[in-house]
Amino acid sequence: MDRFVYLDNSATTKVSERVFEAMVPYLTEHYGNPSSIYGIGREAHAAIDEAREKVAKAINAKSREIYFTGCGTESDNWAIKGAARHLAKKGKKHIITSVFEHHAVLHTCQSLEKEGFEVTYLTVDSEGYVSPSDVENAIREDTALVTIMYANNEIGTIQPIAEIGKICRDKKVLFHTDAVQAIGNVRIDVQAENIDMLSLSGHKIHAPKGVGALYVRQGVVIDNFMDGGAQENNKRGGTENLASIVGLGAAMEEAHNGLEEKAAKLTILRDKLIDNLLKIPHTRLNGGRENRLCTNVNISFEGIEGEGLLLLLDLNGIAGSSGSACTSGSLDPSHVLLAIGLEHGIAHGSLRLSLGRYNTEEDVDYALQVIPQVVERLRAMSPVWQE
Amino acid sequence: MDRFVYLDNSATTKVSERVFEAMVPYLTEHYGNPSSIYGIGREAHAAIDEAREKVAKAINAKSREIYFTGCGTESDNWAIKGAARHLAKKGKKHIITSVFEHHAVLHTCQSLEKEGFEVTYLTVDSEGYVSPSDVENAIREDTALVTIMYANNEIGTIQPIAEIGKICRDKKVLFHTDAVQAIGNVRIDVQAENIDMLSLSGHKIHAPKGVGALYVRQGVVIDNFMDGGAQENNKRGGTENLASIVGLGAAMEEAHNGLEEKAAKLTILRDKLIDNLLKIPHTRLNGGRENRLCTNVNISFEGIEGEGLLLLLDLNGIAGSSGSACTSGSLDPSHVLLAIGLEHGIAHGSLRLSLGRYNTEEDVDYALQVIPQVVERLRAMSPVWQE
Amino acid sequence: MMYSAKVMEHFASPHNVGEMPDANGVGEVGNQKCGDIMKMYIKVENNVIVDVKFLTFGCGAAIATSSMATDLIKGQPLSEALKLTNKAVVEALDGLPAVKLHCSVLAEQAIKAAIADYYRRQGIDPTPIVGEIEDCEACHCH
Amino acid sequence: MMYSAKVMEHFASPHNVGEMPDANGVGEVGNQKCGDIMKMYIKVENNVIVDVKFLTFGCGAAIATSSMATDLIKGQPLSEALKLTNKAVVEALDGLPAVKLHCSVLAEQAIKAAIADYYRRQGIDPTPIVGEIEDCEACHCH
Ligand SMILES: Cc1ncc(COP(=O)(O)O)c(C=O)c1O
Ligand SMILES: Cc1ncc(COP(=O)(O)O)c(C=O)c1O
Ligand code: FES
Ligand code: FES
Repeated sequence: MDRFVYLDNSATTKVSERVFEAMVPYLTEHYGNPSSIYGIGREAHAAIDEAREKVAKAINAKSREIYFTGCGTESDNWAIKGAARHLAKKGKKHIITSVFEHHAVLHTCQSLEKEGFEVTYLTVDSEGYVSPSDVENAIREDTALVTIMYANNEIGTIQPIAEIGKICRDKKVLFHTDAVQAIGNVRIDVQAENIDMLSLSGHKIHAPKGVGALYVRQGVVIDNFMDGGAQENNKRGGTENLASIVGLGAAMEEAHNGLEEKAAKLTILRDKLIDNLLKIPHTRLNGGRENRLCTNVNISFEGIEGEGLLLLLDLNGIAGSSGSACTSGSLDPSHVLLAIGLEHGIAHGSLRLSLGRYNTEEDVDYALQVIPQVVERLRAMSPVWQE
Repeated sequence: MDRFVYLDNSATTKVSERVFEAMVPYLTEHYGNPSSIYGIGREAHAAIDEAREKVAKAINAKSREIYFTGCGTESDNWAIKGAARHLAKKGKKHIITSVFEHHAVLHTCQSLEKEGFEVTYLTVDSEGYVSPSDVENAIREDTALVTIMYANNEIGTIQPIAEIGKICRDKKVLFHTDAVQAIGNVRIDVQAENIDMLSLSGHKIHAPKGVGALYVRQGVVIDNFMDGGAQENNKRGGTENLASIVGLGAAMEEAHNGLEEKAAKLTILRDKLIDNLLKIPHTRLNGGRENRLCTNVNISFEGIEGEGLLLLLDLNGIAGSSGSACTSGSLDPSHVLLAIGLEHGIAHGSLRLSLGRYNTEEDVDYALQVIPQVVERLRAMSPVWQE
Repeated sequence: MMYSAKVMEHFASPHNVGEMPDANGVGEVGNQKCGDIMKMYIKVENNVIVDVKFLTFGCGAAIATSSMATDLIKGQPLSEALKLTNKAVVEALDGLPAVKLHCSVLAEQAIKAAIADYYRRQGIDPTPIVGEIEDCEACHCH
Repeated sequence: MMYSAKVMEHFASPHNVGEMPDANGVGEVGNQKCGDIMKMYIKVENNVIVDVKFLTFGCGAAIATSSMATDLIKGQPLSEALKLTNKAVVEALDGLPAVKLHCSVLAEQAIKAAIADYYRRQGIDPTPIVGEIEDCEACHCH
């Protein structure tokens, strides 16, 4: 393959060189257990403290409010199950979320339903936004938790988090947000936005896969999820994922420092992609344009199916993703695209391109050269396509 | 520090060079999401499959019986909570474990007690072994699960797992074993030993910290622990910890291939340490000598306290650990040492040295030169020591 | 999930793609809700399939199985074409990932539907010859 | 958990370690169950602590605080020594990890116990001067 253009940064990102360099010592010479008392143990502990400090700083939290986890999914599970199970003891057994959350949140809520919790799944509008007044109206006496994602992973819509945070704080209901896609793309301030808990994941911001963090505001008490040793202030057992935590710290610092410039650059690339892809006939943009991640392009092409599209793009050296059910081997296409009102057929033919720090204008130009040809080709062999 | 002798391999191990080399590509160029359809995604997926194969092979399991997790603690939590919560639906709400399990098991059982489960904590004998007949006698109609560790992390005693496995199979009770310390030191065969579930952790066998695996025998159904995406055959959500999983696979292969030679070499070093440390007066070996990990030395020195011992060893370049409460900042010394009948005072003065693949006879000789001096020095300043 | 080299070859350069205005048998199976639709055109002369073309809305496996299936029946007598099973198509493609096996059923069905259409156009009741063509819902939407 | 350089210095080369056969005040506090025991020997002349020695069974912090505390009271009049707080010892050591603060209480108590013993040997009731010495259980075993 001559050319490789990676446009799937919402799926995962390349580990940055600085992150990799930061990690290597902890995968080689500095292998001490952070709980150990001797030199290399203390160094490991100090390295984790430093990473915690960096993560905290990037979201305007305090260092002791940050807990490291094994991934974004664990952060979501812990926040939601931990809060729900804790508050159930006080008779609060109601949770509010939205229909288009990531499966880490949706499936967690569904498993809590089996435990006897009641969950309200708020619908979203056709542009892909949750309405703060819907949240407000759904809050009940026995509501334990509101969990609404910061930005949607498929269509990139940024939710009105500060407004929802305010409502929850006023109504004294805990507010969790899955910010896995927003971190590094949007400047987040957990204090100003009244966020009680926030999930993030390393591999979306150029740290490795398999490390995440949960911010829990000081004073908020939730049940433990992972029982074990005294790590993470007695709140999350398990020997710390040392090298990856150091990597996450470095990645958060990088993301935080370069955020505005990156966002400005990517917004231009994103808009170029959107504007030009929409020139292909019978094509629609999924998700509103206004409050949208600088990284996200999500377009549906009538008459074609997403997996074939991805495979042909791959043959041309372009990596993207799709809301097609065929991609996942499941029957239903993306629950997110269905949630904003797409028909099954058109949802199948959707393409998500997600930009990242390392993309260039040449990448975009190349994609814009390849995609129209590929769409045309698939449409030519489609029984449901007629010009 | 001139000399560094690492004798805390039960706490964590150095990543092996082969493991590190195997990981690097997945922390750099091969960063695809294993769920993605394009080239680097498929490669990542294939790498995980290969690692799964290696882990399975090392314990005589099938590849599809291996699930990757974020650490040994997660494996324990998943196995125990997953089995308990699943079987509770069938009216089975009783669990059998031992008093000297790792906290990942003990605290998990304690949290299940709060959920309404009943837990029997079997005592162990003064040598540090669980009795199979105690297990047999404790099994009831409503017993969901027996969980007994393969080898104890502090005193290295290897439990009669095959016998317990046989009893559980005969009585049709699920059997889980935490084999975090045994893996790589004992040849394990999950089929011959009738093990239904087995936890292991990467960082004890020269893979990095923050990755583990759970073996679940085909046909055994347990609840999910980490709800989310379709990863790990729909049983454990979260983007896979790619590089570390590859590392775990490589480490399992290395451990498996070199097991007997390593064990033979370390047994000699271990015995040299034990025999010579026992020459120090008023000293005892904790845990039986017979069925003992080739890596484990655990000695109590009357009249001294463990943290001071560790700090002085550290000043001499030796890394070890202790059952002292002072080390952990908690009040009670090691629950394991208390479980085998040690008094608080003597439990405080215990030293665990744990050998690993990279230790040499010179390391042992150096330790044997330093430790008696250090013990003498601390005894000289101890108010509870009289010759 | 990984496709065999054969699947990728047929996916990347599918054989017999397109419409056929002068077909004398046309079958369409599947529905867009399920995710895939296959349309098969055949030209039959003296009970032999002298030409075949397809259109597919579906995944890589759907396109590759269409391509392979058309290859396998081209030039065959109808009686032979009716014996084609999805299993044979999958084998000819060096296998398919488990989650994609259902896609191959569609090709078998589309051929049967096209042959049935051909018989119907000839005034022959296809049911005794072709059998019932199961509904897509039954075949893979479970 | 990390000790300051000062703590490590006092731990590695503690001052005033040992027994003192001719002490005229000896105090022992703590118990082995709790994990630490401290024994303090003082020699008092003209109400001044002219010499002091200690023995400690306990962690690095316990040893370092013993060492620092003995340094601080050596040569001091009893009245000054009685004013020594664990806080002052901790400060002199550039701090202690939070989980180790309780260890420093022991040094303060051991000094009080030794001074009380001295008064008792002189036939003076120490309670009005030294106060009650709390039980170890109360001071840090919570
Ligand atoms: C016996 C045993 N079980 C479980 C664990 C937990 O493993 P991890 O630290 O990977 O969570 C350990 C080590 O810490 C252990 O020794
Ligand atoms: C919005 C959102 N939440 C949660 C996750 C899960 O994160 P992880 O894969 O680290 O478990 C992802 C990505 O996979 C995501 O996009
Ligand atoms: S056509 Fe949808 S999975 Fe094959
Ligand atoms: S003496 Fe035990 S913690 Fe200090």
